[in-house]
Amino acid sequence: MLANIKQSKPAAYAGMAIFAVVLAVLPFVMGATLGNTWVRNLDLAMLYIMLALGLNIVVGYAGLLDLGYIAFYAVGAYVYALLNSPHLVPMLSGTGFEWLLHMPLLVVLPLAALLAGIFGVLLGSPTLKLRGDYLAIVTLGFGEIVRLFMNNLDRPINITNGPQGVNLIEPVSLFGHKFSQAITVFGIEFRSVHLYYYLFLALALLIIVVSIRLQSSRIGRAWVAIREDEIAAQAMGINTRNVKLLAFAMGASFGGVSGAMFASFQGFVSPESFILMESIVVLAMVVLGGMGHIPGVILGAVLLFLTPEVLRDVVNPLQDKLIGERLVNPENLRMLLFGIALIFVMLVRPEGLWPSKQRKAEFHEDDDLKAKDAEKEAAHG
Amino acid sequence: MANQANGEVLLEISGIHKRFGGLHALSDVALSINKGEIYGLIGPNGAGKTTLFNVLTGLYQPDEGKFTFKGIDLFRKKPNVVVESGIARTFQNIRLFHNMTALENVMVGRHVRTRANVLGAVFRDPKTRAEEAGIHERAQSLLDYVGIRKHGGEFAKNLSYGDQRRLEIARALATDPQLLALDEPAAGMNPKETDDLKKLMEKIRNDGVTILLIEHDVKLMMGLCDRIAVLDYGKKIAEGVPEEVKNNPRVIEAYLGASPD
Amino acid sequence: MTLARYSLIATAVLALAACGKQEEAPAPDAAGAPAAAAPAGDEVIKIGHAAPLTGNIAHLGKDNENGVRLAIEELNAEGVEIGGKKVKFEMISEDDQADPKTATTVAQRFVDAKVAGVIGHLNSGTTIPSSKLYSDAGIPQISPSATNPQYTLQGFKTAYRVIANDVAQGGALGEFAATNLKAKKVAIIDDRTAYGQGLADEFEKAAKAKGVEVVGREFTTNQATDFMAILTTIKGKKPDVIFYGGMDAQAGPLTQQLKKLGIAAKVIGGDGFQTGEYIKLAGDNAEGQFASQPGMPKDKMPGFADFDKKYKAKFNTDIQIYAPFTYDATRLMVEAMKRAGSADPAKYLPELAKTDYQGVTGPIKFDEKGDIVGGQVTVYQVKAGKWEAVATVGSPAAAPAAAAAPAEQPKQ
Amino acid sequence: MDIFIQQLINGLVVGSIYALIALGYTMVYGILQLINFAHGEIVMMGAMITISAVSILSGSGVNLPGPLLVVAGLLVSIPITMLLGFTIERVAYRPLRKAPRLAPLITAIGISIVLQQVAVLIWKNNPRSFPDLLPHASHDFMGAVITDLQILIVVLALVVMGGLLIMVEKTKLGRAMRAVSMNQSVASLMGVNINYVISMTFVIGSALGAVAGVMVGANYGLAYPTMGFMIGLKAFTAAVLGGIGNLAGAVAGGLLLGIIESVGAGYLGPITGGVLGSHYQDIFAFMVLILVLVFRPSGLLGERVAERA
Amino acid sequence: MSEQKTLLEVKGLQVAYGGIQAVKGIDLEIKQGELVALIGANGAGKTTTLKTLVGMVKPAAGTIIYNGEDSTRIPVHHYVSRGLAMVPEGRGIFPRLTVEENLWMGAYYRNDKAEILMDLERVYGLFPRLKERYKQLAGTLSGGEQQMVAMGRAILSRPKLLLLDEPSMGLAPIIVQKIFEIIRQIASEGVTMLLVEQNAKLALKTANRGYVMESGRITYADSADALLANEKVQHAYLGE
Repeated sequence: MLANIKQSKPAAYAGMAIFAVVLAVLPFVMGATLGNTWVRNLDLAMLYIMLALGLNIVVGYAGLLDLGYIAFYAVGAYVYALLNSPHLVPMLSGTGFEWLLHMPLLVVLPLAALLAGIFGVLLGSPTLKLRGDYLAIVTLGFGEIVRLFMNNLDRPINITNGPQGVNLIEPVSLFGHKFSQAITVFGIEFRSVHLYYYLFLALALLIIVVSIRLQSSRIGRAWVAIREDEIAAQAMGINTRNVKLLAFAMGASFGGVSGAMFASFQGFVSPESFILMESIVVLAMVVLGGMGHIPGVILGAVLLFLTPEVLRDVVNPLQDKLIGERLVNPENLRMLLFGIALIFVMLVRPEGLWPSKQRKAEFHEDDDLKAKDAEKEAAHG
Repeated sequence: MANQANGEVLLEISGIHKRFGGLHALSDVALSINKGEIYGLIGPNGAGKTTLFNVLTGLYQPDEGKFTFKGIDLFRKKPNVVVESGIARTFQNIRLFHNMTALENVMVGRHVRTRANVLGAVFRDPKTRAEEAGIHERAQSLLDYVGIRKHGGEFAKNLSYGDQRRLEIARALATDPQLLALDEPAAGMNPKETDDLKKLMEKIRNDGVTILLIEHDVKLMMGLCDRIAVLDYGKKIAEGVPEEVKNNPRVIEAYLGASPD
Repeated sequence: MTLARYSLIATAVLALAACGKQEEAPAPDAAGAPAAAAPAGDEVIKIGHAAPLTGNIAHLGKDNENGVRLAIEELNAEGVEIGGKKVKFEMISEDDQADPKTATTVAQRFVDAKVAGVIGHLNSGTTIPSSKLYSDAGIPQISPSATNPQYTLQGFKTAYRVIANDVAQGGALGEFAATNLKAKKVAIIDDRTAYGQGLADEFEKAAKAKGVEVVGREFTTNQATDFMAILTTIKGKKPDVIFYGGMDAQAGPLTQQLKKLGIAAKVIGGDGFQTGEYIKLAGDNAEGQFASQPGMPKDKMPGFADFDKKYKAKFNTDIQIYAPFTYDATRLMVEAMKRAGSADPAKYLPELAKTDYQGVTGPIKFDEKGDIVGGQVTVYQVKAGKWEAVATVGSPAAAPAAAAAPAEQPKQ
Repeated sequence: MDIFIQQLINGLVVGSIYALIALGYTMVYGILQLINFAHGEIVMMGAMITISAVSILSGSGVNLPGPLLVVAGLLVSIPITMLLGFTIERVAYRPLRKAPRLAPLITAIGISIVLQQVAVLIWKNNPRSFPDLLPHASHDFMGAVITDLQILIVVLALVVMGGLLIMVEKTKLGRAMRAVSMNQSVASLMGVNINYVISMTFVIGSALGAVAGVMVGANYGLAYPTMGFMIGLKAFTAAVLGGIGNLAGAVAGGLLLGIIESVGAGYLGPITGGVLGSHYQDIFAFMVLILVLVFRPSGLLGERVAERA
Repeated sequence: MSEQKTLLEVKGLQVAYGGIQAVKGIDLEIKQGELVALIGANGAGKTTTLKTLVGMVKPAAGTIIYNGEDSTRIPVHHYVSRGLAMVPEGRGIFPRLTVEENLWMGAYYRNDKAEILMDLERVYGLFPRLKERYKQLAGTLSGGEQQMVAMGRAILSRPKLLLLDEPSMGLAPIIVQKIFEIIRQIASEGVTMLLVEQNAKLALKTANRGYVMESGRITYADSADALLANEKVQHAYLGE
């Protein structure tokens, strides 16, 4: 991205500057007009953007359909939670491992990314030979297994605190300031939600930059090559095994970062936050937005996260006014709309709402690709 | 590398067997390809040419036999190792990365000769940038070399059939091969295109790349190859200069068909 | 990636924000259910209520909401003065979907709406994470039904509950099993949810303390319907009593399958299946099984009969479980405001801590953690297809062995 | 020993239900190489519709013996699920037959969500109790207990599966189904209407799903709108275990998975000294799924298909 | 010969895949009772032509008149009931059906069970090998036997016109001989046939008439004997 700025024209600089200002003031505009609930929603949306961008590497770039992606989010969340809450204190005290606790953010975050990445490789390696549906099902299984372990690793030794979850997770502390407290700079009060907003924004931007740079590197090209034609990619000397594992690891590490931030933001994690439906929602963000296309994925994440919040503000009041009774509840409606959207988009616009040129081409190749195949056949028939 | 005598063996296989279930697709195949030559492989449909090709490029693991390239043992090695050793290929049914541009396709071909890792990709250190620039430049010049530079920005699948064939060759050349294996590059081409292709292959050979060629167009093969091997039913039934092969009765029988009487 | 695209995203986000804003326009009442509208002129005090109003325990959430609503409408009708000014109360009710993440969003909405206090949440899993936000904002929170001990162990000054916690409930059940049922061997099953596991752990502790042998500890999930495998294992261990920590949707079929396998042990559990649904799902096999409910038996609650009448008249439906508790929580919160002469959380919070209130559910006093002092637990048994109270056990800490004497609550 | 036999019986009963559902997955997979994610929801619909039909019938004063009432309920639910299966294929899968594999998988998930939510809209999100209409007297079997209903389930499952096997092996439609699953274009050369055969596959699979749904409901005494996912996933695992696309494999896989789960939940705790226990019961299905797919993707009875480059 | 009824008439047939024309406007005519060979190099468009004749590929232009009716655009599964059968390239047997089930698939559209059973016996008469192995899964047969299954299956559809695509491909010479004997026998029973074959000599020795196809066009059309004797054809075929 930075390279792009260098090459771009003054108008572009201006656009960039305006955009930066918009992003900078957004939480205050939101907070003033809609309340801090919406700032909080922005914060959570940012976490989903990171998640979706991570899954985008696996599904969008490398074409590996992962239905258990939320497991890496969980790994990140638990890493942060366990190292920054009183839960492990009794177990670790006196063992010489107390230094594990309360590490600075700049250590914990890479650690969460690393551990999630290692999980990505562990879960990815047995699935390398599988394709399409089978890969989806196996990753789904892995996702559930991770959740079940988090739910049950409270016995015989209490590691995760099982279904009770981990509570009293410390907020992020940066430059000696705890994010749970408001801070006033130049007369502007930055509350907890605002501080988290800027932190998450920074991380999301970082992940965007990393995504873009990976995409336009030899690694990114190798991912796409594998997605397009694994055999041909092999024949180009690409070590498909390593390159796929790298995709799993990178995607997982983004998930890990996002999960760690989720834990600190919520102050509480429990296994019920990492159910299969979350994986499906994140996948839907990637697919509906536009696989492999960063702006599309971001759009998908924002839309799918915020729509239910908007529905919450709309459906119930509307029903109360119109029929005086709540026949349909927003959650029900949200899921119904979500399901219909998945079907509808796949049928009508399978490349997603905001696809890359590339993807658009791919999904509209029915006719001419069939033709090409047939043509080859003809060439040899 | 430049002054090595013609006749130096580049690739050598012997006693290669490959079975699929009950089908004995290759039995006891041996051949050697010399540096700098265009070596042809012909045979009727189903004779095992493509199977042999896949064995030589690592896509299939042979059941038994010997396979060396530049003296390196490549028996049962993975495709990426084979490519790294210097063998590149094209496919009978063109296998391009459809939804990448022509240029990107060729850039993928540079993968095996470049080293940038994730850190390099993310931080874009000078070394990585230089490497990336090199990839770009080399890919452009290869597109130029095969004569499709003006299509560099188009999706591979939108190129014409002939250009797709050329692109596949450019992509293979991007891996810096010493041996370029082409699987029916002229299939589906009209005479003009076939003629251009012939010139391209001669150019590639003159630039020092040895070529292994499968082709149905016997006419093309006779005019182009230095030596030809003929496969039938998974066995090599003849080998030699085109003139010999053409007059070999077993070859005639294999091609024109055994007389029913 | 072009800049144009970035600006497009920005536009999209802003557009969304704008949409949100328009939709939010009828703000105050849009956020919640139609509340008793406060007449203009009076100062309006907002009280938040949060519970799952959708999903599979929506009926319980609705019940909680009704309790708050009833209290507020009565208070408004009675006319309340705080600090010499007439005030009106307004309920903002939010759906937390029983989901921790949604619960924190809801909590933030309450904080934004500057509610004076919150009644909720229903589940422990939502009450605990949201309590942090209330604590940060200094807003008092009274949960009518979250029984996980963790809630009041976090050290938040704003967290209260008007119901006995799982330590009390599990302990009471353990004691009941040992004393009343004279169990020698028990098997314990939980559904691996925060609720089920927490209760089961407390039961196990209490049972062991009473010298009961725990012969088996098995697990299932809150989605399961097949319990044959674990019940078969348990059968081999011949327990007298089987404790189930979980909800009615599992307890019902579990009880049926128990009978199928010819296991004679009694089933005992917590408030998760002390419901009519359990009797329906377990069918004939429900007969004779036990489940507890925090609080006194309804017929022994001092003001219950009256409350029940009002509730039925107003909502034309039966009380599920917790409506009397939300009713009490609302009224005692307002009492604290009255005593403090202010609805400002900072001002009335100290008064809330000093609560000594005689509610429809019984006397309510808080200990230093915010837990109810001497919260009671009643054990019910299914008799002739209906739940009937068979024993009331006091919180072990406050009133050991006060099983038969619910009225003798320590008062100060 | 009696405990072990009891666990085997438990596994057999659950396994028969898995097997019946697994057939639906395996039929569709065999013919389209598509995981019909929505099949679990069909099972749920079958159960819920039957409960509603039965309660409406008995509510309107129809006085039939219990089993007949259940049959009457099935007569309502089976056609509806068949129609659902037909519609799902028509709307969500057929237009995507030539699309990248990801597309139908996602519509399948979408359909599954929609069906579940529609069920929540109709029946609310509470468990419905299945009326007590079928005989369930207990019998002693080598120290273990088995009820009439359990026997009925196993027998009915075997009969239905047998019927399906005969249909697929002996009838013209069955032969056409198998032919289509092997080579669509040649089958159409033989005069087989591919679309018709595929539709029939969904319709038949859905009918089996409805029967299985009623069995689940009757066996456990309840049904609820979100029951489809887990049971569907387990049945899918059973299908994979047996060799997806292989009918006999689905049956074997179902029974085996039922027994693995049952015996595993019963004995894992003691074997591992309490480290692992019945709380990992749900993991068995996933473990089996992963191990089979990774080490023997063709399943127990499926033939290994050499993958060609 | 001219009195014989024209069974198939193809006019100006063009088939295009994407931008490329695989078949560039060909005319073909097959009369009742003929055995016609279509020969040509790989990639000349022979298989595409055959596929178009049974509806598996839709033509870009041209008409196919079969038995006096325009059959250019009907669904694939309707062809067989009109008397058109094809033995596809690579045989296309159903590997996990038994031999007999494969044969029954040939009679899929028919409902005359008694007649089918008679035809089945006739096929077993032609291919005694298949009778020996009727219960075996077809995928376990040798290549030659599979070819027999494919041909037997086609016969069971009682075709008026049988299209054979590369029946000799991948088979050992002795089996090829055998297959061609049977082709001649089927022809002698009055079934009209169009044979696509790489083994030109064999094909022309078997057929009455032949077409030579090159790069999507018909370059020669003559009697089989004439084509066999034609040196240009030989050259075109062998390349020089």
